[in-house]
Amino acid sequence: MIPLDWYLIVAAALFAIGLFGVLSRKNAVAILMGVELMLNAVNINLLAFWRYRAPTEPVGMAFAVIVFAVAAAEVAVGLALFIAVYRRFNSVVADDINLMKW
Amino acid sequence: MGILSQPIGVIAEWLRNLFLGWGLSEGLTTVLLYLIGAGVLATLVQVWVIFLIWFERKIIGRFQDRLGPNRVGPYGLLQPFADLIKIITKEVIIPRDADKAVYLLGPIIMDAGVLAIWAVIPLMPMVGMDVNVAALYTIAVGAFATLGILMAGWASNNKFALLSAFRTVAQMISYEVPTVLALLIPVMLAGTMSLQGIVEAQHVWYIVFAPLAFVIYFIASVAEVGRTPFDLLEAESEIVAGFHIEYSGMVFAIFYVGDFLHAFTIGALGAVLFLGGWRGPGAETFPLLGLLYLWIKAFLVYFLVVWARGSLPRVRIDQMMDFSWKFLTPLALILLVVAAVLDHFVMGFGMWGRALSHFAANVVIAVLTLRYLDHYDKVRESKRRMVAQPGQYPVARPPVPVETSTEAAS
Amino acid sequence: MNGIDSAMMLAILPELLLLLVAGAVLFVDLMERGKHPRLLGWITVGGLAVTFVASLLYARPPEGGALVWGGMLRHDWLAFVFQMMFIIGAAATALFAMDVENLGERGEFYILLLASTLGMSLMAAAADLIMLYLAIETTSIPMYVLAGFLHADRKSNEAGFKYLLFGAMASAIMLYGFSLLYGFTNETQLAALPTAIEQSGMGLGVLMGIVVLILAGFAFKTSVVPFHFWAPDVYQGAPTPVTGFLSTASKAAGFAVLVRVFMSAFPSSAMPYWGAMLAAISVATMVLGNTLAIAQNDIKRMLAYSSIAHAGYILIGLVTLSEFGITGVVFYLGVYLLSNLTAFAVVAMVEKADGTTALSDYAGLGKRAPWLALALMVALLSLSGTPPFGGFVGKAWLFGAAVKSDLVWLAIVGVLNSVIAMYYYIVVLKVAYFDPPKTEGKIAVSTSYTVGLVVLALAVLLVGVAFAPWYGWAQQAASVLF
Amino acid sequence: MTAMQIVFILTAVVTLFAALRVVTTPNMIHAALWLIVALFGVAVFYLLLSASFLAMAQIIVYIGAIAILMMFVIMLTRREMRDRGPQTGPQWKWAAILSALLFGGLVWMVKSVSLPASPVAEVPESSIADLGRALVSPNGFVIPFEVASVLLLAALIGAVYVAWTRRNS
Repeated sequence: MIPLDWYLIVAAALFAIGLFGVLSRKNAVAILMGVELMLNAVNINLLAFWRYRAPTEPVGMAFAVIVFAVAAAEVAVGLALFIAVYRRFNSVVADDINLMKW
Repeated sequence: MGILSQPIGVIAEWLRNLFLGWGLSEGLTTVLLYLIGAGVLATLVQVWVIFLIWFERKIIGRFQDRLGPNRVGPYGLLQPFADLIKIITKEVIIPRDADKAVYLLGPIIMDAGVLAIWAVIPLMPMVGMDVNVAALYTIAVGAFATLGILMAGWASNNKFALLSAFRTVAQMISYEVPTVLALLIPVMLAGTMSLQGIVEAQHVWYIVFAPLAFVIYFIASVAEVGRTPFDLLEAESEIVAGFHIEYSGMVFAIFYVGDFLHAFTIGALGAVLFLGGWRGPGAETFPLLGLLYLWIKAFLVYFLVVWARGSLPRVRIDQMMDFSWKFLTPLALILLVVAAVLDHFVMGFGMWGRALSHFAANVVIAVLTLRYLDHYDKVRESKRRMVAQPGQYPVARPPVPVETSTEAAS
Repeated sequence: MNGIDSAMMLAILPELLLLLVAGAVLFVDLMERGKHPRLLGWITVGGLAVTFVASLLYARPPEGGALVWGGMLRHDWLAFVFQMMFIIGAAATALFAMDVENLGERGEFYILLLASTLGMSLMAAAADLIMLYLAIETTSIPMYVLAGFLHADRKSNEAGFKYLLFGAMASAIMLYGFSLLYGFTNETQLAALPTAIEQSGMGLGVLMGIVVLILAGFAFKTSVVPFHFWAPDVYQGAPTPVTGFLSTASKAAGFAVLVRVFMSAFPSSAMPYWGAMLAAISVATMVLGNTLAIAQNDIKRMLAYSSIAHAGYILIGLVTLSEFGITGVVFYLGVYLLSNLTAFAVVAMVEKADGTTALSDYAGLGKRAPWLALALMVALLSLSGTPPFGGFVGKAWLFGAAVKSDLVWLAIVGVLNSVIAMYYYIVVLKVAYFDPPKTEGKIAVSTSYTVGLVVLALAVLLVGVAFAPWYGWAQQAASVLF
Repeated sequence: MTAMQIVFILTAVVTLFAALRVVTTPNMIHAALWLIVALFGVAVFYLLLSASFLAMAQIIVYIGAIAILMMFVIMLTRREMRDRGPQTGPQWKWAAILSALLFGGLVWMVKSVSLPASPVAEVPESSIADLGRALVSPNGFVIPFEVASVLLLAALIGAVYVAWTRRNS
């Protein structure tokens, strides 16, 4: 059987990679991709805990389902905003979208 | 265990003993058997496409008052083989500025997505992976077909291909919604998402329970495959050849095979969900008979697809979207809710009583829908006349029939 | 499976009514699009008023609170007081948005506003990690759109864009903390977590790691250091009424969960540790907010930094870890909500009349629009903590709580910061009253603004003079946690 | 090492490699395609965890909708086919250090908590039905379930409003 640790460490690695993407990328869509990786890491965590600690109760699964719904809503709104920004700024690169400073 | 009652089981057992005899480990043997099974199934259904191509050309020929292929071999049966040899010998051209890896992966992913559906189709009793989320799985792998087309359209680095890819994605995602909703009705009636379970639950075919759901499933599936009248992805008059404009040779052939196979897969799925799958007299005792039944039923649905292709003109893109979002989706939702509520009350009526009450509900919904459509048409008609009345616009305005999507929305 | 009883329905009465109002707006918007530009706004305001009154009458929580809906929500005074605040904030925002171009006549604006308010209301009541996460996102996601609502305006676009990117990141980090908390303890109920944490044998280090992850999300919602940097840009770029809502109700919602989670979900043995952490954050937030606010020449940006600084003051109340301190937090949030909304209403009015938010353009406001200037004065003096306005009482309580809990140094830092803050508020008033006006002409104040401003400014004064009843509410809310 | 473990390690390697490519590749479309590979790997993890329903949901929601939508937007928000120049900002070194620290911290946290090595129980046959029931039960998750639908509706309205093109503006 696979130890629970393995899942958690893979999830942690995925989360760290996602965070790296969020912090280092310039293109907004790429930043959102990093966020998606982070959310997927969370879901691996949730389901691994569900499977190993309380597989008879649906709590972990329900949590994961809610995360799915939220992720979908976030992406929909995010991409819509990016399209609106692209219309005005002709770019979705975070550095270009900087009218306001200090 | 006779070869007639458990054909696949016998062969698998024989192979297993053979491998174990070679000294392979138990685990590896299981893996090998799965691989062989998948390989055989994938090969057989793809070879089957060769026949489908002949069949479709023949039928379409008849629809158009032609003979169809008739030169090579008896009834032109060898024509697809001739085409096959021709296409294999052609060069695979990759455009200079194409994204090579993505360009070549596109058709493969599309074809794989279609093939993957076959993994869960119950070909006969006790055969096919009995997955407890099979119905959902068929939708999930459908996503790969979309992805393959999007990849092909983008990687070709061609305007028309990209436009077609955009259209495809819009179309496929839109029509996925009514497909899922229609598919949920058999799932709900059977109380399981396993396709084998759905077939086993169909003592009365679900087309009796839910004829409208079958119609919606059929229309939405045809749109998902991108067959006429929904073949906007390769509308020759608008975007040349669509997403596969740059493809040639064997790489193009993969698209071609994927397309035909997808249409037949729709037939097989429709047969499983609504026409009782392998069910038929004697199928339980002789599973091979079940395969035959399934094949006949799948063919029937496939014939409908070809029929639609032969007789309907292509719809406009806004009509296509409106049809899905403003008609099929709401109707499928209503059907689902009605079926759920009704089933709660008629559970105890016995097999046929339950089936007939559902059928009656479907008839009522169908009549109401048709009356509503009639009324809707009249309202539209009266609006059109109002617009065209002289005096409404000061200058002589040509009485163009106002028929845009915005009007349909109001 | 059990049924639903009336207590369960009454517990979510405000949410149900909010949903109903949103439905009404959606329906009327579809039917009457563009015919009556202010109709939708008045429907929202009226609906919120009904929600407010109905909730006050029927949805009062039972003594000690009750866990409802399978442990998803807590129906108690803490939730209730915050819910009333959010409804007031949303109603004021709707009033002030009504006349703003491309905003007030849009049904989508009110629907999103109400959806966000619904999320806040659930945030205050959430008693389960799943519900909490969902409520936070239900607040944030409509807010991203609201911040970027004016798509013809580049600044608004930018505000929505930045808010979304930072928000998505912060909430993902927080969610990771939630997932670990759930996994290590096998428990999602906030109230059951302290015991579960102790039973799980989780070390203090691990717990603090989780606290840091969770704090990322909460710090983002309350805009405290180090997750404050989105605030100035978003506050400046977002449509002014939205900024008002964002800086008050949204922040109050963040504090509602911050207070509830930290006080009830973590074992008391960990309190001193996160207390020290929050104290440091509080000081950093106050100092940074106030010093940077001085340098601003755009009033929305200045108010943004001032709002960061206020988050710092409010944290002091939480750091005291006492009932007295939490009472101060609730009370101060109420006062801050009223004062800041008033300030942003004036900003919105001036922006509508003159098309500018630059500080120098406020010159001569006292002559051009004496009533507006008066409202601005009330708001800013209250924010700076001058008697007899509400802000003074709130600050007094917060700093008093700190002294009482032997955190004299924190109280001194707070007072010093208030003095710094006094400077930039006074500068605005000086510009408004003593500088000669750049342009002539009075500023016309529309009905909705008059209604809103009069109510809010009177409330700010009232809370400062007759504070006992409001203080009683705040105390009742705080007592839930002890 | 059992067959399951081999599958796990293979999936983990593929998923993490794909995730790394997502955040490093300069070509945005390739990043989206790698994202799909990574998301698919996550779906395989769900299967290993016997959460087959969520594995399917993962493919439908993430790959079928989210990733494809992202590819759409990447294609819409550009004028050239290929991205030129590096796609990571100058702060990438700090980001890498921070992420590595975070990873170290998380691993330490996981290692220092005693966790069961094997599942405490088997997944019941009816787990999908149980989930379905829990999502609509008043004593289960009906409130989150309904609020999620409100959120999705609000997001839909907001997204349509923001992204809509008005011809006369």
